[in-house]
Amino acid sequence: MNCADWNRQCCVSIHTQIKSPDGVFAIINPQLLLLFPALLLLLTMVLGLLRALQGPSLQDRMLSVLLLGTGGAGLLLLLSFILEQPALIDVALVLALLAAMTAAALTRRETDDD
Amino acid sequence: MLIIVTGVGFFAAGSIGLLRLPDLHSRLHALTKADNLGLGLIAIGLALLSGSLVIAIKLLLVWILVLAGSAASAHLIAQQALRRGHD
Amino acid sequence: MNNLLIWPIMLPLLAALAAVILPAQVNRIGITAGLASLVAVVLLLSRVATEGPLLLALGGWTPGLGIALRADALSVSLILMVSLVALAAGIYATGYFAKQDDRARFWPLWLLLVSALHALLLSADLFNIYVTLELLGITAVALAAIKAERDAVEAALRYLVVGLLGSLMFLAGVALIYARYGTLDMIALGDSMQPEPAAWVALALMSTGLLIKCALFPLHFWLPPAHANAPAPVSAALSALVVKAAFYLVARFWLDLFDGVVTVDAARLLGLLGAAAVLWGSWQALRAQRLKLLAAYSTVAQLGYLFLFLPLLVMMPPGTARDTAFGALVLLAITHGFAKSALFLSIGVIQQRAGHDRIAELGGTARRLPVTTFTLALAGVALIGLPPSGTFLAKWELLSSAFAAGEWLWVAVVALGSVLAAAYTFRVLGHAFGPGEGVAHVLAWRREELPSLVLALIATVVLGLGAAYVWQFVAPGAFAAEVL
Amino acid sequence: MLATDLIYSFAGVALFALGLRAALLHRTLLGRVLSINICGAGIFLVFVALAYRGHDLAPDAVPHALVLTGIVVAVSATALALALGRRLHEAGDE
Amino acid sequence: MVVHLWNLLDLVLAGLVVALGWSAVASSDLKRGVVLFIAFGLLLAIIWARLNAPDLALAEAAIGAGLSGALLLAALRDEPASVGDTGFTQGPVAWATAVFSLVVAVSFAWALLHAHAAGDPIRLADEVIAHLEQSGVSNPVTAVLLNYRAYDTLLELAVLLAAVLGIMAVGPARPTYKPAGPLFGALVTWLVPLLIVTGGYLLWVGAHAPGGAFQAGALLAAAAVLLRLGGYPGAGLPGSLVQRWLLVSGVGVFITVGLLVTVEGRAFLQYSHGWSGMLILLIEIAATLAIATTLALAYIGGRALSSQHDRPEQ
Repeated sequence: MNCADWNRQCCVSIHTQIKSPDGVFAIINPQLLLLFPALLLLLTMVLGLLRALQGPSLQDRMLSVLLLGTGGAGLLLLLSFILEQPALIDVALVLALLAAMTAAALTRRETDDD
Repeated sequence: MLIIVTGVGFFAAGSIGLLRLPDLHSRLHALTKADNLGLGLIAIGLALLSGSLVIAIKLLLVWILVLAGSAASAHLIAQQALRRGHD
Repeated sequence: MNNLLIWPIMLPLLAALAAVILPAQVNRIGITAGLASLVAVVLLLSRVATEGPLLLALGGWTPGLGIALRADALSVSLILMVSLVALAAGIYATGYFAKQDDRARFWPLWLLLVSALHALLLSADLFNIYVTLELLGITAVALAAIKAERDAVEAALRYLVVGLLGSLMFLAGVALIYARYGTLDMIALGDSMQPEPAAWVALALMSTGLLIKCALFPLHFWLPPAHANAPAPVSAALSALVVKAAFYLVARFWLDLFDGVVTVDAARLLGLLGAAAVLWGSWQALRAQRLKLLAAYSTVAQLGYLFLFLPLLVMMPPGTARDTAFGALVLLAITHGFAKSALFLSIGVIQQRAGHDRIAELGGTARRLPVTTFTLALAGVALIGLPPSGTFLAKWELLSSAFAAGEWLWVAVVALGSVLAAAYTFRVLGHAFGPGEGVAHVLAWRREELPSLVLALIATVVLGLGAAYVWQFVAPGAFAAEVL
Repeated sequence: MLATDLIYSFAGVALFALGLRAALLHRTLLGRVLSINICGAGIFLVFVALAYRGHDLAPDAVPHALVLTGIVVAVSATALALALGRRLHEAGDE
Repeated sequence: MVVHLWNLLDLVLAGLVVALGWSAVASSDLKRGVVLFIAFGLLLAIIWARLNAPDLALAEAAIGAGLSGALLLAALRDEPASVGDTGFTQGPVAWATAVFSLVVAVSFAWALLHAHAAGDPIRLADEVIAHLEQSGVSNPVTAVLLNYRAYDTLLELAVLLAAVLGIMAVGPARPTYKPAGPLFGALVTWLVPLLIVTGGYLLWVGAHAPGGAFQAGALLAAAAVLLRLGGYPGAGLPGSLVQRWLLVSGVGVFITVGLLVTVEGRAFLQYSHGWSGMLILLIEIAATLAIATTLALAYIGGRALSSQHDRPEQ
């Protein structure tokens, strides 16, 4: 697997970034710093989901699912760094591709509609 | 790091907009702009962190896809809302 | 190398693929595959008879990491029943589906169903059993709905939803087993399973899922409409084989895999449900207005008998008495398979000739369709449990075991159930021998009547006279150390 | 500190049970199909939680493979159920 | 502190997934249910990613959130418009099921806790890794799916085949869609090739990184669904004869490979040394095509284009 290489690369770059101010963070795995934004992102997604629960219209709900898709892609990107799993970028890619398809499936009209 | 946090901030703005704005069209507007900007910033931040060209290109690809996808989706949703007489 | 074990699974599966590609040849493909897999099953049976249980580690990996197939006397005798019934029902189907289009839809799914049944009976891996259950469920539902008529589709949908819930409960049990024991291989699990929460709850979940699938009272509600509205050959397979596959798993788990985990009280609960099923199913069969519905309710009742065996077998200490009782259970299951498929196929003949299957309007059938009426009577003999059918011997054994154990309730239920079965059988025959113009065309003999007649003869005569061979094959070593 | 696998296992159990209940209560086909899918997802979650072995150890790949199989089976069953449902509505309209 | 952060993240994710699952099925408003179900699938993909299961995250994103979502959205049109309060069984039955599922949940959780307390059994994780070299691929999940437990996968492909045969047997296809407008047309023209390329990429990397036949097949199917949504009734699928060959190709190639190796005196599906990687790739290519065709036909939902030249009448 190419995971290890990739991991080394990104570790090095993060280390150089973070260590410079005071070195406190070097005690913990530096990638884990990204957990803060990840958690924040997740919380904002929860907020967005409230709209999906509330509605009122189907479009509103769909919109919030769209947000979940975009936010989810962002979260996956962050997780791919935190967990050192480059494949999660592919997941974000697939998510992005299929979000568009879902939106289309929702809105297209069949030939015998109205 | 800072870029990423800013990106998340945009997401937060988008979500709050989704919750608080009065009608569908302004929600559409708020959401697509803010979130895509947020995702872009996260992608850029991570691309800088990764220090790898391949990864950076992939990240940007994800962003562009989401951008195009959500623009189209938002348009479709708006169109359908208009068709159904939703305001 | 025991690669022989894969042939009963792969032959129908390959034939299903061929049937998808060559829709014009489906009848030929289907019958050839049926014969070929019957040959494979007979070969397998003879090897199991001489060498004892066979094991095949698929992919050459040690079971656990890989999946193993296993054939023992119990599974092989059930597989033989499946192949024979499927072949007979398949031959019947070549005439039943008149339109080429219908045949092209029927055969691939039918062959997949046969393959799934064989795969289920041969599997020795819990998750793999889940996959075969789903394959079986989906093909059964698709076949039940194949006529695309409203009632059939509605019944098939309920069948699908209920079946999926059953599979999921089964899968939940599998997850628990993996959580506790770290393997899905039934041979290894047989050794490591202990009476503890994970095993108890897993058994409860898996059994509940399987009880739904074998339509044990009160979870039987989905069965009568699904079985009664399907095309005749499909009804035969659903009633004779598909529910039997789920029962096979219950028996395998309660008597074998979870041997040290089950308690007599839990088994008695299953026995009580079985007793309720015997009475309720027979009563409903007696009240049914349509022949197919009668046959479907009779399936509910007959499955109940099988469950009566469980508490007795769990209670009995290992030994000859228990082996004999186990042999009786297998004999009963197999006889019912032949008798019920014969019943459904002959109902199919009547339905196609008369255009309906209303019991009250069957008058004249005996004169117009003597062979089919004879078949109905033979199937009835086996369902009631009159000699010389296999059922007679099996019930006799059930009664003597119940006497020996002092379980009077079971004795009463068996007696009452047999009386009710006699009542519903004679009710049908009474109408069939009565006067009337129920069947439009006068027919002396039709090729389509043959498969059901053969099946009924197997149930009443062959299994009755040859019961000793079944016992000899199944009973010894049924609970010896080498089983799982 | 809570064990990660337990958190997700219990979430899976909760989903399984609530999906089961909803599948029994829903009267519409689509409602039942949704419920069954949620019920199944609960079991998948239990499996994947079992496979998780912390940050440092590679997870157990067997449950992952089982769940992948399960997902495909679930989508097959869903598609069949929806096709039958459509057929039923058409037949009902006639 | 880091541990607590993880815990927080886990609790939020787990709580959220349960809440979403609950709300997706709690009301008889089916539109709401379907949309929430799609959100549920998305969240599940994130959870799989969090639990170090990227293969599943890919599959969930493609199938769970994507194709199932599209199927359910299409089915929404078939349901009667308003269900109201009649969508749920109520009264004592409702209480009984509530009690039943509570009992199930509590005992299930209790047994899991016991299993957890009994310590980790020696599961198969290490054995999977130990034999990875012999398996012919370096992605452990692919090794399980196409080598150790290949037989499961073979039967699973048969399940897909059975489902699509059932779908095609019960009725005609869904109505087609209106031709795409300019914007949607543009979306289709750039998204379809991208889906196909990504599908091919996932198939290829599946041997050594997350991905594989299922994810690839699902993406190709998504491309077909998109084409159909864009007003192409054939969804880009080939003619009915080729379709049939594609449908059976997955199971067919699988069995052929499995049987061919037995000629050398091996067990069914025991790949020859040194050939495993090749054979697995071969099976995966066939499986991808079969899965894509199956899922696309499942979306079309019946005997589609085939009606003209599909009936070899007597």
